[in-house]
Amino acid sequence: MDGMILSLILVVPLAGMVAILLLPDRGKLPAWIALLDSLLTFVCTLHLPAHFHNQQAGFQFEENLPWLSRPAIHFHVGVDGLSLWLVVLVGLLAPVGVVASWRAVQKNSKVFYAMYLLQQTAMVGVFVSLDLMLYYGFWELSLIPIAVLTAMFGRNLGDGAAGKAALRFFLYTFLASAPLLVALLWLYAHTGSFDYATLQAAVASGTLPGWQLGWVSVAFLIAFAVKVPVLGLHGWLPDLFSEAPVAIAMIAAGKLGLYSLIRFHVELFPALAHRAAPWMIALAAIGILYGAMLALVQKEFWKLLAYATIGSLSFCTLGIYGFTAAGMSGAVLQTVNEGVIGAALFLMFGVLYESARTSRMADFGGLARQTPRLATLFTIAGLALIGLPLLNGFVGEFLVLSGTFVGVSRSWAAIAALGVILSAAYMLGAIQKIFLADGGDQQNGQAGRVARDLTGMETVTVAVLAVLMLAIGVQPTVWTEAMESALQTVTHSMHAQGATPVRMESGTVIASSMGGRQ
Amino acid sequence: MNEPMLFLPLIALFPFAGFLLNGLFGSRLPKAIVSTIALLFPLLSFAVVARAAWMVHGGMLLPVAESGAPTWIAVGGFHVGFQFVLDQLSLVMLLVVTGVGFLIHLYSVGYMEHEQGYWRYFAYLNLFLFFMTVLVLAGNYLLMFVGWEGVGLASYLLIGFYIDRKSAGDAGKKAFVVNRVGDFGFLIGMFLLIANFGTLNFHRIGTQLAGHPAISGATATLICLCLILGATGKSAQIPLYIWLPDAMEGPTPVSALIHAATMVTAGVYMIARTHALFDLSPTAMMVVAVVGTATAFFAATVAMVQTDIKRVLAYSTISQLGYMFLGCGVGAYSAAVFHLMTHAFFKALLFLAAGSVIHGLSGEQDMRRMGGLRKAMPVTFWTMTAAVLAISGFFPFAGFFSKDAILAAAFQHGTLGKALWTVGLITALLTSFYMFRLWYLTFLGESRGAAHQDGHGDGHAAHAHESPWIMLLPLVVLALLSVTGGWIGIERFAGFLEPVTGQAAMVDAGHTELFLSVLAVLVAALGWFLAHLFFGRDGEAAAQAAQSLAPIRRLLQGKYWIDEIYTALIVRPVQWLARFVLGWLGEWTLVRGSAWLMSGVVGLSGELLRRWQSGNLRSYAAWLAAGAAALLLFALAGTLLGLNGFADSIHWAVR
Amino acid sequence: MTPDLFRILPEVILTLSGVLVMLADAALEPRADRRPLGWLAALGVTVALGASLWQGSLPAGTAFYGSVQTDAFSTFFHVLICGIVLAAILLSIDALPEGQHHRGEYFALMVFGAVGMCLLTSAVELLVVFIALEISSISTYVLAGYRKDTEKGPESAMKYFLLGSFATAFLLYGIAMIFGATGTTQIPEIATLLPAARSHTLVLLAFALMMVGVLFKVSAAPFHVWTPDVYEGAPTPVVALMSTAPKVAAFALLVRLLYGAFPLLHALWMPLLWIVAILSMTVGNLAALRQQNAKRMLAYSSIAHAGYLLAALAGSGTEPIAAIAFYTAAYAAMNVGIFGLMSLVAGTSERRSTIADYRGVLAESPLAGGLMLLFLISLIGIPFTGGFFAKFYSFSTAMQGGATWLALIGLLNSGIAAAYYLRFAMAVAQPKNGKTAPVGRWGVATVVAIFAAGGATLVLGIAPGWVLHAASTAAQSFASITGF
Amino acid sequence: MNTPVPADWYLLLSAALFTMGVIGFLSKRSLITVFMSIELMLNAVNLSFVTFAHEWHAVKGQIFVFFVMMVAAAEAAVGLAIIIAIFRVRGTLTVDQIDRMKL
Repeated sequence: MDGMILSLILVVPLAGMVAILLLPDRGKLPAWIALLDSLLTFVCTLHLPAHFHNQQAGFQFEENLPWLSRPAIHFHVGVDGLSLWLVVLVGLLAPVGVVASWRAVQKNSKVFYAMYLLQQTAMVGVFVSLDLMLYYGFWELSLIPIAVLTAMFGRNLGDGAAGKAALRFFLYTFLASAPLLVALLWLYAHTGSFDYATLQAAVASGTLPGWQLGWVSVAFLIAFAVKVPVLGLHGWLPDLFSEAPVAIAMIAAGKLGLYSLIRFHVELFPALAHRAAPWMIALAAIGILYGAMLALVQKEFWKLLAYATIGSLSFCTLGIYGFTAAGMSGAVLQTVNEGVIGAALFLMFGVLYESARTSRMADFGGLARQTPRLATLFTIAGLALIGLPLLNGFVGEFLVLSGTFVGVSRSWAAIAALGVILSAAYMLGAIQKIFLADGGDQQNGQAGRVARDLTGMETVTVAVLAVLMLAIGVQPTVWTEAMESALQTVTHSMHAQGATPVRMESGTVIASSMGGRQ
Repeated sequence: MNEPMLFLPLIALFPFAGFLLNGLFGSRLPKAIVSTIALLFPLLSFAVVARAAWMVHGGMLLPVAESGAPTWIAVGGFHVGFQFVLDQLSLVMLLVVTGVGFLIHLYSVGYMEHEQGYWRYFAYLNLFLFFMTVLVLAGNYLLMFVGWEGVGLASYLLIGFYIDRKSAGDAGKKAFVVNRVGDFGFLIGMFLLIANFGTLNFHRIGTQLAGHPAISGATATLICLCLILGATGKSAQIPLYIWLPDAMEGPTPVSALIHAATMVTAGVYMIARTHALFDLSPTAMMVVAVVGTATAFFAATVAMVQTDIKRVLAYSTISQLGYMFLGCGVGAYSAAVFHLMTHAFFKALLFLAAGSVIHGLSGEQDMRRMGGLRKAMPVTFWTMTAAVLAISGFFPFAGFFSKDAILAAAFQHGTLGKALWTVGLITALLTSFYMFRLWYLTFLGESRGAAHQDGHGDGHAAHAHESPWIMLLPLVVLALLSVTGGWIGIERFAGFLEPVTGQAAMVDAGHTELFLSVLAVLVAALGWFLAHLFFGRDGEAAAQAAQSLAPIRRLLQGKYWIDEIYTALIVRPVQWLARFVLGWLGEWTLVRGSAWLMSGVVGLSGELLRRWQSGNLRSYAAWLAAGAAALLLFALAGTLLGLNGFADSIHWAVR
Repeated sequence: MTPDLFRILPEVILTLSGVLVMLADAALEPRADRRPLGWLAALGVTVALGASLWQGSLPAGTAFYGSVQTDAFSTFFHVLICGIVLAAILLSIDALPEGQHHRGEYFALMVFGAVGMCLLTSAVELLVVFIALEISSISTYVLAGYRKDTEKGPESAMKYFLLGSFATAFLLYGIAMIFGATGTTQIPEIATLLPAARSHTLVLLAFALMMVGVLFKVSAAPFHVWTPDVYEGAPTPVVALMSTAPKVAAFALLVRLLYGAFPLLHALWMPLLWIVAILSMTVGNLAALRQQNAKRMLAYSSIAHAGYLLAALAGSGTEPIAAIAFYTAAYAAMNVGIFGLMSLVAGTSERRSTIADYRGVLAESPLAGGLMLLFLISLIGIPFTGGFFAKFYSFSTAMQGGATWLALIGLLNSGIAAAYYLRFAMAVAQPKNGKTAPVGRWGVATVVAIFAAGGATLVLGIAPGWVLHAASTAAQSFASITGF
Repeated sequence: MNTPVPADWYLLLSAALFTMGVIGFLSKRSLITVFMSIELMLNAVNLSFVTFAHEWHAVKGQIFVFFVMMVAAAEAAVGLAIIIAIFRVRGTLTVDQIDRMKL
């Protein structure tokens, strides 16, 4: 079974898509098929952690079938500690997305759910493929459903804003991945294979010409940085979040880019990643404050969530490019956290938008009485986002910040830590404007927009996510153990580049950092 | 040696269970069940603490460490678990927290009887107890930080309990954000500890420091300053005190529990817990002492002119906390903790009594509309009197012993100590003045209740009714504690805490110590006399004094406009920076602008190329011919001029 | 020795079926429905397809005194061209308006065009090349102007005719020059006699002039100006044919000339093609950005694809030939598909011309909309579609030849291309609004043609193994015969 | 007695004819004249073919001329048909007015 599970996870959503396309588009039929199929995918993904040996280095559940001989492309998939939990995350978010769009999508839901399931395959494909060409295939494929669904099911279709947002999203990523393909071809021209392990060995062996390799790694970096998005390349996020349907927006940002940064930039080009690190750390630390401050002044909650996401994703980039054990595991954990929290917040904002038809926070007010379940679960998710201890956000943030502070640079860590204050300010501000008496419309008699409370299914979904947030917050070792073994190779290989990993426990004072930069 | 288990984790888990039960099912349960749950679990937790105290009394050696779950975070060599440690200091704190906590729960049953969201209130209260016990029992800084932010959350939820009132929501948000500023400092402090000690465990840090302190004074000061920032955030000292007065928006028992007895003392507890580090850096100690004294004096002045009874008590709490900081600052940690304990008793009592007064006057909080409640609410009156006497520092009451211990320790702490002592003494004077002012305005004189509203004679006094026994019982218990709390005496208390807080500088007995305590009592009496003068006999003395000091009065009433200054200096610039610099410059010009520019250029060139198709056949033919000509030139010129790489393959072309 | 006739069997069958269609058309009375003629033509082309497949099994060799050569290379292109013509005929069976009595010639012209194009791919004698080129061109000139009643039809035919013959004159003049320089018009002989050529300026002049003719046919950059107007004026099924089959044949001719006749001038035509490729890509993509008319936009996109194809020539060894072969196959599948769907969706009276008219097609009929999205995505070059693999293969060949910059420019260009393809896809995916017209009826023939094209696009994307194999054997056999 | 005219002269003449044809194509306004200039270019090519055939004493050149003439005839037929079609629809033959399709 182990040898087959990954291709099974890839095939199940496709099978669901085909089933939806064939069956008629009557009432909730496509939605039910999509829900059952996504739950089946989730169950399949759960098989992975059940049979995963944490200590065993390298990839597990590997499958390597030759696909094409001419350009040597193989259907080579495998999972290690790094991608294990991300695959499970995609599996988890699949049904959550379907529930989130249960009421929102009424007309031609057949196309919606077909594309949605295609998106799941593409994302799982990105996380599991070890052949760079296969990876590139899934990477590009994951753009289409997001763009098409935003254009078709976006919010304000009237003035074409949804179409523009979809186009902007697609072009940002597609233009950035053109140099990526050239870099891939260059590597293929010099090594004759797309296989991750051989490429890693070839780069490490130093046989490839130096300055060109530099450009190749820059091409890789930019392509992934756009997808994260790192500060400066984030033009597409606010528009997409305020236009895209909820199920799409919750999976569009973060996960793919961050995983690719670790796997195909830091692990593939250790020396060059080491050189790019100072810039990335600076961008990430500023990104945290940038996102948090902009979120502070937003009037619409979609834009607020967009800038909050930019802030929390910058945490992950900060962790990755610190190359410390704590920092990197923290970054991967934070990616999973951002996925879980983002999904919950998106679902609830979707409910608010769908019933009140407006995303201006001032229009709401005093909903805590009308929608108690929504208020409590929203507060829990909000607190998880701003990193309240015993919830998952805190563990990720603490690891990233402590890793950066101790191992990388104290000034950047301190600046990043300021984000903690701002995030509390904007999230509580949002909670107050929407749920508590914000005095907005209360005073002039017109009650805040009437919003419906969560339906049974939605409450169960968000409650499951909330329990997961608490579980990760209380026992993160279940998750970080697998991640740490996978990142062992990276943090040690970084050792060779002079960034000594932080030895915390031995009590000796380690103020090591990269080149003594404080 | 089979030490009997103390079940430390249960102390925390009981209130958590209460929170879960009330939180999940409270809305559907009748009030009686909700209150039983809410009272049962804190009582159980108090029972465990009492049993532990009894065991310690019976000769059990402390500290005892037990762990809830083995590991919490274990990444890259950094390992931290859910370790619960009980030692003398945390035992004292636990007794206070769970004891006073339970009493306030009891009181709340009466006070919150006819409030909407009854179950929600008790769920949050239990949640608070859970986080406070975790904070006190934590064996390492990270677990303490969990409690630290947890109590911040609970206070946010409870302050904002009245969800219909915008001011409550704002106050809750303000409290949490200001606390978060303090937590930022605490976080940086923790990182410094990890960087320098590799661990956050108190015991391991203690052993590393006891051995040969490898860290320099400067780093120690840096760490302490960060921790102090955290402490000022939580214990409402300058500069992060602004949230406490607004926190009075929450129900009164909340103010009693959180903003008087337990949460605000977390800062003092943390400093006492890391005294080993503070001892290493005299500058940090000096900062603590100065901040404490300044806050004490400042808060006392503002308290003098407050008209809302709860605001007076809030500023009084800030002032008393200033004293505790002064105690820590001069190294008398045990004195500070002693004052913490006694303060918990009489300040909780003050708040609860005020609550009972407000309850009696059905929501009236403005002292100018009170008066003459002495006969209407005798028990509240007598218990409140005990508390007022205790806080002013009259002889047999608890306040005298603990405040006197702190002032004595300060007195001996060199010249700076003497200066702090004098300010402390003046603050003691102000303290007794505003407390007796409150006392007179609330209970004595004739009722000014109705006079303002509709003019008929009887006013509040007539239909002010005494609170039910369930509210009065805690008052009486706390009154007893306020009286007897101090009799333990600082020597025995310091002796008990000695293994944790280290060797306290002993006060040289004999006449200086006696002289100081007599002076303290005289100062308290002077305060009472002034208050009597102004407010005892209502009339012209108070009025004409107010005229002469009008400018100062306005300054104090405006609370030195600190809030406005903060908003102007911090909040407005951040919002302006975010909206304009980042919003316009960052988003619109740089990010969007660059993308728009690029697409514009490409689009424009597209437009030009589109124009190229003029549709006229002859222009097409012209382009075709031009292309052909170019091709010919290229082919011929290329070879003749020998462009790069041309010459080699068709060398004979030149012939 | 296989008789000469077998070497040109497909062309013979096509000619016969064309004549048969003309005769049948004459036999039918004027008002009768011309649809069976279409089926007859389709049958003829299928038989020709089978013949060329069978021809593949014959050993490679020349016929008619070395004027026609059949090898794996020519078979690959024969099959491809017959496939395209078959699809075009099937598409036009349902697409052409009723009651036009002269529809018989339409199918005959298509078959005769096929004869010209097939011959072009196997001709190795410049004379035969010229004749084949003229046969295919003239039939497409007439087809372009087929909708005589509209204003645009005759105008597009006129432009195509005049500019086409103008370019052919240049080609002819080039052939004369090469004949003058080397005394022969046999491609293999030219290669051998080139070093001993009479005068070298004459050779270079000849090469340049011939390139003008061929690049015009391929619609590469400086010679592309005719494409948008002609595609806009011609009926959509004809555009499906015109944008693919002649271009495929022209590329086969280009390969024959470059690798067969002028291998020695490699250092001359390599940079030339670099420039033309970059020019075509950039002009094609940029001009299409602001294009509102759907057919004109796709015309520009075909110019850009010509650029991507030329980029493959930057490679070394036999890789470029295989890459070109594969790219033309994928390109043909995509274009036939998209134009077929546009003719179906626009209906017989072609009432949808601008992109805005295509708004809401996916909502109107999910099948047609979905397939349109598939073809557009393949044109953009999204993985798991033929388009992607074609571009990937073409640019990886260029990279192997060391042309990293060309590949980078090419891929950035396809990034820009994504913008206007997506604009079209977004319009199709938009929900319906007031003016979404009903989609045309799915005839049997159209279903077969479009699903064949769709299937080809997906197969070339997901399992391009066997087509790749066919392309590389074609390249091998071409190289072994011409011996470079 | 009269030495044969050297081959280059013929080539020059054919080149001249060819360029005149091109210029005619570009400058003429009427469709018919444009069409005639194409015929001129084809005949120029015929001339050069004949010259080279004579030069190389290969009959292939002359055969080529026949084919070119045959193709020119076919083109003429089709071209005139198209020109008539345009005239019937647009009523004019001046090239500059036939530009319905632009941009």
